[in-house]
Amino acid sequence: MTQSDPIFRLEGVTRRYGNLTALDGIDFVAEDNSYIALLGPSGSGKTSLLRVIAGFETPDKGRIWFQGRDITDLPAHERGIGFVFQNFALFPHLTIFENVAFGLRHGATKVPDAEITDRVRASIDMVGLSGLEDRNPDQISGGQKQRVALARSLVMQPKLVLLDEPLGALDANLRERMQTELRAIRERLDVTFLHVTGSETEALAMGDRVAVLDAGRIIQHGTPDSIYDSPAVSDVAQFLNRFNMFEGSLKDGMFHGAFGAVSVASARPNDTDVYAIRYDRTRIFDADASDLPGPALPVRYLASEYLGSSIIFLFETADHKTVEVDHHLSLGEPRDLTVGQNYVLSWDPAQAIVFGKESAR
Amino acid sequence: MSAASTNRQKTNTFRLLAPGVVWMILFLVAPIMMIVYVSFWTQTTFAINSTLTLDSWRNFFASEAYVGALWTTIRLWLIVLTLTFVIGYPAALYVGLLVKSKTVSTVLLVLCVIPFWTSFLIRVLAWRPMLGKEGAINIILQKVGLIDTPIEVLLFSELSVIIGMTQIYVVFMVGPIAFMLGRIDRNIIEAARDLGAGFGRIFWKIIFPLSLPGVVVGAIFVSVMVLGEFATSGALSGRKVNLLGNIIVTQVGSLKWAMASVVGVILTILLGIVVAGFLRIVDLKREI
Amino acid sequence: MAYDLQLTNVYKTYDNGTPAVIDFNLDVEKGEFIAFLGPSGCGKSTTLRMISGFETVTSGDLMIRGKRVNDQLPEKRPTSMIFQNYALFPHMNVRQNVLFGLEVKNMPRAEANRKVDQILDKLGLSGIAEMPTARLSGGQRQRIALARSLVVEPDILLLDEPLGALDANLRKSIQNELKLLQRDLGITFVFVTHAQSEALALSDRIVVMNAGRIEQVSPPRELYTRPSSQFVARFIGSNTILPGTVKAREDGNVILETAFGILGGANRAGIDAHDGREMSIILPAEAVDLVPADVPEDEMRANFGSNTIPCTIERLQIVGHIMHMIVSFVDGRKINVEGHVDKYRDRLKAGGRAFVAWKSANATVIDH
Amino acid sequence: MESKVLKPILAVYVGLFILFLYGPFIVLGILSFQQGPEGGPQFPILSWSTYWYQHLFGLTPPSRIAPLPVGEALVRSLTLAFMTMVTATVLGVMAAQAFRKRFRGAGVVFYLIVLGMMVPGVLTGLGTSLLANNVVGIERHWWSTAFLAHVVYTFPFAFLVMLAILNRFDGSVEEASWSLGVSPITTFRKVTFPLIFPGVLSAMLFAFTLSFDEFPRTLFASGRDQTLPLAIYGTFSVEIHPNIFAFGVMTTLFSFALLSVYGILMGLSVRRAKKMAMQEDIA
Repeated sequence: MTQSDPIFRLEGVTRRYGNLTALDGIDFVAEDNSYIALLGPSGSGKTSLLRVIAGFETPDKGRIWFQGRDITDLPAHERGIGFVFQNFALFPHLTIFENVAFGLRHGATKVPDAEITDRVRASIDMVGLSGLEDRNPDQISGGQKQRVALARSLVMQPKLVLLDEPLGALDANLRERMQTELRAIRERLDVTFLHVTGSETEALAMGDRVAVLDAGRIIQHGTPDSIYDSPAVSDVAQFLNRFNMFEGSLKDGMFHGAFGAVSVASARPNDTDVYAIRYDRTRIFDADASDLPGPALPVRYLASEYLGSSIIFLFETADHKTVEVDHHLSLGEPRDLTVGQNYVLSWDPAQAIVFGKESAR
Repeated sequence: MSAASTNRQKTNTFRLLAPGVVWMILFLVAPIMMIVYVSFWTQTTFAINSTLTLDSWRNFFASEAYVGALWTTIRLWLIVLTLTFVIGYPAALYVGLLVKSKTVSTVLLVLCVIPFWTSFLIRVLAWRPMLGKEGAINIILQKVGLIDTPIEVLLFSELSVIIGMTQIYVVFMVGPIAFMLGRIDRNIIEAARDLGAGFGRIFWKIIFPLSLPGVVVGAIFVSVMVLGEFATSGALSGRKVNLLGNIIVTQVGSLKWAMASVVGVILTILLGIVVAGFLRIVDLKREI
Repeated sequence: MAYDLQLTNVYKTYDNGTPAVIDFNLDVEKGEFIAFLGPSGCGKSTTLRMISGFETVTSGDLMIRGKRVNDQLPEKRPTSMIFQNYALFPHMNVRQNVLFGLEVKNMPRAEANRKVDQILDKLGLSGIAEMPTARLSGGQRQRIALARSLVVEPDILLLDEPLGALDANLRKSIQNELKLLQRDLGITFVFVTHAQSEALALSDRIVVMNAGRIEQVSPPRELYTRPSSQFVARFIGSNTILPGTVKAREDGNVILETAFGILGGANRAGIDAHDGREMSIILPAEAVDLVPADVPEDEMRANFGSNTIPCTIERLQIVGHIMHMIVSFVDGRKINVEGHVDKYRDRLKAGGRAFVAWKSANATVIDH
Repeated sequence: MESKVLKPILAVYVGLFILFLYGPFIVLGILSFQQGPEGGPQFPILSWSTYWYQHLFGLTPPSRIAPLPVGEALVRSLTLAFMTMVTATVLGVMAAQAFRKRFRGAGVVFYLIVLGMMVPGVLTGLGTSLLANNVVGIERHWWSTAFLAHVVYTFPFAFLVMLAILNRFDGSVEEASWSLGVSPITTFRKVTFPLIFPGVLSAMLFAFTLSFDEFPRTLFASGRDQTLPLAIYGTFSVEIHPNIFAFGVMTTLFSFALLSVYGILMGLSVRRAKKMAMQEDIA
């Protein structure tokens, strides 16, 4: 297999639970040796997709290819795909060592004891848990459990590891550390990680590629930058939680919204007409300011939220829609605002993203 | 789902279930069907043959003693059910909800259950020296000076059967209720207090409704056991109290299989109605 | 003074003698949004439960609207609590849950229903009023809990990790809602959290607790920019702490002699920074600049004075509009720097050399 | 909550309640030390003696009171209880395992199984003996027909215990095992079974004690040879003597022994975990 071959490929994978369609004809190709983040809101089908690839569930329709082989009808234990669970799913009755050794000991191919010991020790060492081999899973912390789960999968030398919200059960500080570590571990091994998450920051931070899943379909697939800077449809922008989105109408190259009419150079095809401007591209001006860079949106200041490295200012438009402005503190001190006072928001129209039914141009 | 794996899963489920299901059909459902069938057989003095007839049924409803036994069974069941609930609920409330320490609550529950590891028959029998004319209760009451002559109605009467059954079966009421009460999230009760509710309201609006599945499960246990009883009434009533169960035992003893079957069918119907009635209140399967 | 809530010399000692809360003092004005923040076991939840009445106060005074409530039962206190698991009544539908508190007060049916409708409408729950609560989502359950508490018009709303049970991408929108709701109602909110981002985003003042004691009470920005202790500096934000000895003072800044040279930071707490005192400079990750090594030295000196430390860029990562930079000093120590991508894009590359630089006013000095 | 008033009242109540449960036992225990052979099964105690215990083991000189026919009955009851325990537990584990996946007709199968504990013993017993007598035409024995009826009775208990255990069992450890290339059968042996073992132990205990003490079904469904409860029942119809009280005390002690074995087996695993956790604290 050459470097550019896909490690796995999904063809029209569909999974239904009763009336609910969890996966709706998913086509997907994943490059070998990469970190793929699968981003989706809860209920988007992301966990179903992972479970179908792992073989815990079978698709109603479609085929799954892994390393050039159709594995759709193969049971989970014959697939050779690793899985890391959100709750870690460590074997509570076995020590850390035996947890990691489990697959080598009881798998289909017999591995000599000496080799098991070597591989398990190497694997435990790689995740930085040497010395804890004899502990039980209930005697280690959440972050350590996460590492054991990872070591247990990686010791089998899989070509693909599926991670189901692996950081979801960890607290915020630990989550950040594990992000860096997961990436570093993967880079050392020739393995593809498919990491499912509901957090857009996590997906953007971790994936070499990000796929956005919504209602059982992949609505965008690309590099983190491309997803963030140019969401393909308004749902992606919505889900990124970083855009003020305005409804309105797009006609003859003009978008009519709460901020007046703006001329639009290009628009992306979408079911509805939506005008989106990122929080950190939206700027605050006095109500009577005249030197605006673009459209003028009159607003009333409600409150601010301090995020440590940035401040979010919350405003309300005339039709009671909340609009957010993000000011990163590395750009200097923000201006002082008075609660209840009126201001005008504006932005450079070139930085806005417009979605519309009338997309041609 | 792809056909191969669907079938694999179905076969698996089938294999796991088949032995148990077959066992229950052959050795539970078939015997009950058999009772229904035999109740229509013809009974001669020492034998029965499979000529179908309604004679045994007619005999049952013609006999005052038999119909009386039906009413006695229903009456005793209602009384014992009520007593086990009234006596058991407060105990369950304490054990399941009010005791804060898990250990104490477990110890109390175990204490309640321990008697069950003594033979049922001996438990019944133990009431005799307790209730008799020269029994412990009469002796104590006389010593204390509450009574002059021993109360005779305590033993070999309907009362002794009721006392005995209540004691034996009350734990089946306490257990499920305490279990349900123990599952109530303490935050829910705190939330209700926080909204200003006093104990009375919390009990009637929160605690009791949430323990209801336990009450129903307990009631089913007690009903099933009391309705099928014959040993307690046999041992403690001095043959004065005849339940449907007692009649079945006597009839089988004198090889009157057809009549025993008629009583069996009536008992089955009675039970069916009672259990179905209780199951309308809760879905047993969901509570487990 | 019209304080909504006052805790004066409050102590809590458990029956087995372990102290849980030690000398807690706090005055809360009406309409404030207060956060108790700290690691687990620091006493923050115990304090909240003392305010609600579910834990007794061992000693000290607990006053609500000027009235001492130490001995008042929780059902009599004008507080209402949002539990972390929401503690909805599982056998009641949404409306019945919200109605419960009014029924307790024996409010006339018509009036109670009107109030319930109002609050359901305000929280966007009208559509699901008749649904059983079991099948609803985390966000909806939380709003029901809010409605149930708010409908009885408490003086103080207490919230125990209100966002803890929600999944990550829901958390942010609920956070906004909560903040705006509190502003709108003007009721005092007190909430407990172990997540600093929640505390920073939501509250007017944060009470940082550690091992039963208050470490610091400050508005979020002040806490972030002016930590009063090493504990707070480590617990809040992503700070680099550089120890040194005081060498000089100028314009409210203190100049320290450190392992990395002569460095300065603002003396915001007004510490008596006499020569030779051991102090530390706190560098918040977003308050420092990362200057590429090719910037002329005089330009750098003009901007940052002597506050520069040479470093190697270990790693650059863009997450959305933020650039995360990990750099290492000569002693191998790695620190975090972050900034808006617009400021850094295409100017830095991993493995290159650069300077960590700051204006003294952007860093803070604290006692060592 | 007015638990300040309610709690003490209920505590006293629970004390009385437990006295109600134990009262007859206490009396029974006292009377088992009645003088023999003249003393009857009632008060007053003529004098204290262990006569009836000796009588039980045939250590007393022969008298008009026949020894309880418990020797062989005990062996039969133990054998029957053991057979029942094994069969019911195996069936229970299998059925509960099947119920972890949703399947059509689950409701019907559930109630079919639960019916076994719902139908009173008289009915199962009667039906089984009718079937044996009049359809199959075989003789009834404690090891055949009674065994079938015992399993019908205890299998639902084992099933419900296992269902409750498996409901709380997190299936992701099994999936983790499969994803490590371990086959479902090995996974059950190495992961599932060790983890549900406490539940299996409880199911076994349930099945054993229920069968050991089973009476109405056995009464109808077993033949000439008596099990222990039947032997006791036999003494009901004739005059009772304190020897049966002594026997009651003995069986209670036996049951405690059984319970203790169970308790020790359960406790061992828990204690091991605790001990390791404690070492952790010290370290």
